[in-house]
Amino acid sequence: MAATGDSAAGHRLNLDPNEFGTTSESSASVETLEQILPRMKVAIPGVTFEVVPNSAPGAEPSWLVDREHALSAAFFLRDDSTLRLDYCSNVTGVDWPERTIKVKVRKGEPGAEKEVEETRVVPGYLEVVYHLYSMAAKHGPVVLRVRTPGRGNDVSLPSLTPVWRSCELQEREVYDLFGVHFENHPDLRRLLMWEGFKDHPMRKDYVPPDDYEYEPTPHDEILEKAQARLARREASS
Amino acid sequence: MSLNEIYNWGRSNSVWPLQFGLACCAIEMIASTMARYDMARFGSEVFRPSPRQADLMIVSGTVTKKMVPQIVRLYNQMAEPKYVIAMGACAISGGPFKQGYNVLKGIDRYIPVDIHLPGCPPKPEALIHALMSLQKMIADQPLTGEGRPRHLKPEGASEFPIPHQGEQDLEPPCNPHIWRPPAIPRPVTA
Amino acid sequence: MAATLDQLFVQLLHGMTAPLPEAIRPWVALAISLGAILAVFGLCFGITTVCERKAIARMQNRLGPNRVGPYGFLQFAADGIKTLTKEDIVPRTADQVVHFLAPLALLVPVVLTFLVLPFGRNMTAMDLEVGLLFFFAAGASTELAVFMAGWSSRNKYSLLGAMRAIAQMLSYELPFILSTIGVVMITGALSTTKIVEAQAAAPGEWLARWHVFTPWGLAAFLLFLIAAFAESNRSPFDLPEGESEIVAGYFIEYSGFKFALFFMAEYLGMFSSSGMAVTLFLGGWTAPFAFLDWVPSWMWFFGKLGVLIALFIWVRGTTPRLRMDQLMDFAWKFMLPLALIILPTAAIWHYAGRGWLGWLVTAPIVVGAYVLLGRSLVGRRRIRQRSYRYAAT
Amino acid sequence: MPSHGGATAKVPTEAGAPRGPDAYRLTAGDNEYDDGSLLEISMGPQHPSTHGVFRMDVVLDGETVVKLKPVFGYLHRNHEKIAESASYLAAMPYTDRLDYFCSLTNNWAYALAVEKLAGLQVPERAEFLRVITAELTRLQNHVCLAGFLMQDMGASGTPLMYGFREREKILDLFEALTGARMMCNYMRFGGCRCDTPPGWLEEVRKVVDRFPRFLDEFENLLSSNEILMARTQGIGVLTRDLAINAGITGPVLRSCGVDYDLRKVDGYGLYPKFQFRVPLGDHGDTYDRYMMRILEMRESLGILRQALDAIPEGPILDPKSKLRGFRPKPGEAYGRIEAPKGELGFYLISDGSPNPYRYRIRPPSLINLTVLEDLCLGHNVADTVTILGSIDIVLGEVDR
Amino acid sequence: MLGIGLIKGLAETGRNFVGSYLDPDRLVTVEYPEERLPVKENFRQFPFLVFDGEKADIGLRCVACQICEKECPPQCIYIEKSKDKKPDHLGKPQFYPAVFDIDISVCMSCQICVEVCPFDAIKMDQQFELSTADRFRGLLLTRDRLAKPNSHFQAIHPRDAAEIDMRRVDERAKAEAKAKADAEAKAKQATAAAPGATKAVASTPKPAAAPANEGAIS
Repeated sequence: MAATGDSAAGHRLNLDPNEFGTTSESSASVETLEQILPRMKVAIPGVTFEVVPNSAPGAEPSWLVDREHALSAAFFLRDDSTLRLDYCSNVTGVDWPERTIKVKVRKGEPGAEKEVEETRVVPGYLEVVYHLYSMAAKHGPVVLRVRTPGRGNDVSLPSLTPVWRSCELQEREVYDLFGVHFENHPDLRRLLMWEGFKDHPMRKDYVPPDDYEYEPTPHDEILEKAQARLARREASS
Repeated sequence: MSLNEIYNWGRSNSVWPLQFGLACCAIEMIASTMARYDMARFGSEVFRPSPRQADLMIVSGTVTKKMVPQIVRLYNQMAEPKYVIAMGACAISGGPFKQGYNVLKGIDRYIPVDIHLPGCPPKPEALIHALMSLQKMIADQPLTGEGRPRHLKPEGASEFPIPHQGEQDLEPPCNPHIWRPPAIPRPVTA
Repeated sequence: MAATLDQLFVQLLHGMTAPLPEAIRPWVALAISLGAILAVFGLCFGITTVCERKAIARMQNRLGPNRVGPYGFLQFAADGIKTLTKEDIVPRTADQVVHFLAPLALLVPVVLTFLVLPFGRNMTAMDLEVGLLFFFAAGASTELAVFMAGWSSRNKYSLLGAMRAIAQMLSYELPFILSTIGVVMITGALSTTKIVEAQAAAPGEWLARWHVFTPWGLAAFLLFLIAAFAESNRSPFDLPEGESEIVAGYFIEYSGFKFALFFMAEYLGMFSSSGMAVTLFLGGWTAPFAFLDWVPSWMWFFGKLGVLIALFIWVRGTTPRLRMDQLMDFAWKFMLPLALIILPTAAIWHYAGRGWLGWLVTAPIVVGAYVLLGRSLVGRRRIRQRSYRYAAT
Repeated sequence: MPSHGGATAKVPTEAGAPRGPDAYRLTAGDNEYDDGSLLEISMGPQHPSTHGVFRMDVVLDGETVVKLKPVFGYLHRNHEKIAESASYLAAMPYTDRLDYFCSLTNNWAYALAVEKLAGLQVPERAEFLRVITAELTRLQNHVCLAGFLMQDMGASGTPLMYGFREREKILDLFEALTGARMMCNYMRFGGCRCDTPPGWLEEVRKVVDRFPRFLDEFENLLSSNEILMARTQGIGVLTRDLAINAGITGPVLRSCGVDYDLRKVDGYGLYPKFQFRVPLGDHGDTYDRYMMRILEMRESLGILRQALDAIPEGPILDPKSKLRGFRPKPGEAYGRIEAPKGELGFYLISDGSPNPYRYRIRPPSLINLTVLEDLCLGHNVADTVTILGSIDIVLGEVDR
Repeated sequence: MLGIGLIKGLAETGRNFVGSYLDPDRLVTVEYPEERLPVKENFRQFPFLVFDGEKADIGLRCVACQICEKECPPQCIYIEKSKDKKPDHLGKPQFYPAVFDIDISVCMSCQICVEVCPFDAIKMDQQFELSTADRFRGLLLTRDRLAKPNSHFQAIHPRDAAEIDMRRVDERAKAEAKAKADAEAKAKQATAAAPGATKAVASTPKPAAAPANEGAIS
């Protein structure tokens, strides 16, 4: 084998953690957002793009696009001659419930500012993440995020299925499990749960049905429920 | 040889499983019919795809709530005498996936199970062992008296109600006539 | 001694019917023969299922049934007892009467076809002058039974199976019959007994005159065999019950003993058409070589039958299934023209003196027709082995 | 690019063209099929050839498929939800049960994603072990696939038996190495769980050396069989553009001539060091999809030979990796590998807690099913079964 | 020509048919209940608890630390800690599990409990013939059914067991040495302080260590 005596093996394995894996190496060939943005602004007037940083070592940052222009941005990314992101690999729904965070804010009179910790409420939203690659140019990924305005039951996003057919089933799944309605999706039905199921189970606040009638090794909440059930049974008998 | 023995000899040596697999365990079920393990030695390689012609339902894998009505219906469609082996942790109790919202915690909530075979997945040998235990169970059954098999009792049902898929869960969550779990007291460990 | 053994069963039957009055004697003889046929082929059915399971198992590097009885040969008894005692389900929506009649309507004609098969010298239950015609007439009516089963079950899969069965069996009926016409032309008789006798070795010859030893006979034999595969719904023509597509086909809703009847009818059909193939082309109960004439004639018949059954099993263990349209293509575009070409070839063979000249003239015709038809069947669809490229790296 | 044959004329020619909602309704207006000319049947969830509990609602005109709707979810066992409430390590045994034929590649994909998330490095010996186990997995997956495909075509078990005969040999290796036949649970973040038992690599070499003989036999048995060729050639033709647009990956993608193998493109693990070729098909039909697997197996054998020759001694786990109390810093990572069925990806979002905030699997089996209807339209019922078989799905991964 | 591929296929199955009588490679069936494949050393099925010595209730290595309970992915372990303590093989007083249940109808044989156990107390068994008609009692393994002697562990996982036994002997030797040193140091102090108390201090670790010692060597 050619690589047997190759010192490259040892070398490769001592890579800087920031460059771990060749995925990030190949992603280097994708232009940065700064290079693309001017072109895109021309193509899609009014689009807002924002970089969402990613602090994991060696992982790619993602681009947040506003939902009004998501579809045209997707078309642009697919059809642009240098980007050619013809392959949408992965569609993920993420639920970010409302949370309170502590922020340090400078307050007070100008000149006499004080750093004060303030609690702030970040409104919840649902997010759909698209991982885009190019099969033609063999580069990627570009991570595209779209967010809903809230976490209600009728939040909607534009469907990207017209751009990439591969989103068809995955968007159905996101609809099923997270409750994001995709506008113009050709066939928006539940994918995994049965028709008539009422909830969206992958949301963080989903409460599963209690069907632990027999639980020999209970823990935490199930233990409590088991105890309550046992108490009821004893009371009734 | 008595009639009882002949009858039991016949049905215990000709257990035709339903060609029906659910998940991981189905692969081990297939493997157990393959050359290495060869369930055919026991006359059980005749996997019938139609429930009408099968004797044994091997519930091999995770039973999801979406799938339960179909499984109960398949069981109802089988002709008596019929047997069930719950193969693998998921079929017995939901197994590793029992914490899931869409997973039924044991198929014995809706249909009577004759043999429980734990393992995740059980080895093919273990399935053959389960089949042998089933054969032994059949061979030992008297045809009269209290210990006779369910299909010979006048009150023994051969069809079981198919649960309905509700808004959150199956309705009813179990068939109380065949599912009677004992209570295991667990003290509060706060 | 050899002659006694050869005529053992004939004598037995004669002895049993001799005390009876002349008027009912043939009927009783027929009834006894029918009983014997049912018993023998019923047992054959049982043994064949076990042998098939064991043989296919061996092809698949495993042992097969070996626990029930000695070497597993009682497996069929266990299966029989179980299916007999199993609950008989008739679907609520099914057409009760037709559903009940279908297995009977399938089994009875199949059993009738055995009546004209010559199992040995003087061993034909009903030696009709038009035996061959009777065979095809009785055999063809099984198609109705299959459709009855599929239709009455009120199941979509069974309906699909029934549709497939009708189309398939009707289409293959043609080459099935046409391939035998050559034999009828050469022997000039429709009686199965006469056909067999015509194939016996002539005095002074060492080789028998089996039709399969002629170019047209070989081709017709293969055609007949292929059609027999299709008529008895055996792999690779088991579309009506195609497990992987339409679950169990026309008998999907049958359970218990009725299902066993279907199963039995399939095997009996296989026996009877193999028996007819033996009769028509493999010389029936005649020995292949004159010096082997001392072996009892019925042994020859059952030996040849066994070889054909083994072939059926062997093919089943090997091939995938055809698709409906390909099945039809094969019947109408390959088998039918070939059967039609074989007819004049048989005539040429007859007039060319049945010797080396006949070989010289007819063999090229048959082989040429086979190659051309085969090429047109495959070539039109551009079916061939491919070569593949690799990505440049 | 091969054009559509007559039989597939109903496939929308413009790749990825969105179709109106009507195209998706099975019984439009409730009485469209009431004239009795069409037959609507539900294949599955219990059907001999839907590879588990998959269901297809098929509308037939005679035996020709007019409409086909896949129905999913009969094996939806909430893997993602369970993983989000358990620790990173606890999700590892669950990945085994995703695509239950290929637990080791699932392990690898998940480990790769976590390693990207936490910045762990894998020692060289562990990388070699990963390559060896992954390629063995590919072999046994493809062997079974070929067998099941023949089974779907109605071969009475013989090719499947031969396939499983070889699979058992590989499973013996897995069992000796990891302790389980199917649910190996072998890889850990930053390496592998345990080193090879004595003599294991020699056993692998024996299996690898004997495997080509089996492949030859298998090809003898089937690849030139007229029935097989007639049943598969020109059936279920997938066009290049549609394949790319629909996110098809793995051998199915390569069967229509797209050169996209993550082992080459991403070069994860040690794959850039190995020499192997990527077979490509030109027709994109069922026969090509079947042959891709057969050819890939031969390439996998080459990789295995190279790996067995070159595997060094050394540690098998990154000393930084922790079994308990593993908490990656907040961030997200997407790790993907070329699983036997296509691109298997894991997308993880960490919020710094011991369990992943979002744990998402990119299942190749599910996404490859996007085009199932396009492939089946205009073909026979019997063909839908073989097309489904040639796409190679495992329901554990489709429904998760 | 039409039919060649078919004949090739027939030849292949024919070869396998004949080969099944001649070549052991072509008849791979292992007749399970009578013949068995050799069990791989690494093979794992369900966990069991190792105990040293003869008696399960004395020699159980488990100290009810509940790590396995927490790490178990399907949560199939249930442990109740004892109120009192028993000395372990080093003589240190430790808790023991008053209740230790494993629901093998849930267990996924993932071996994570074994990996995380710091006390080598839980190991994987290789018994797989567990099919039962008793749904509730047959599949809930209690402490008494789980406890198996170290000799069983040595029999099924010889390499692992040898390594662990070695380590435990070392640990014990070190602990004894340390205890001895401590005792000596104390004795010195004691002799310095009050000569009468020496005997009682030196003899303390002995009875506690005795059963553990037996197990480690057996």
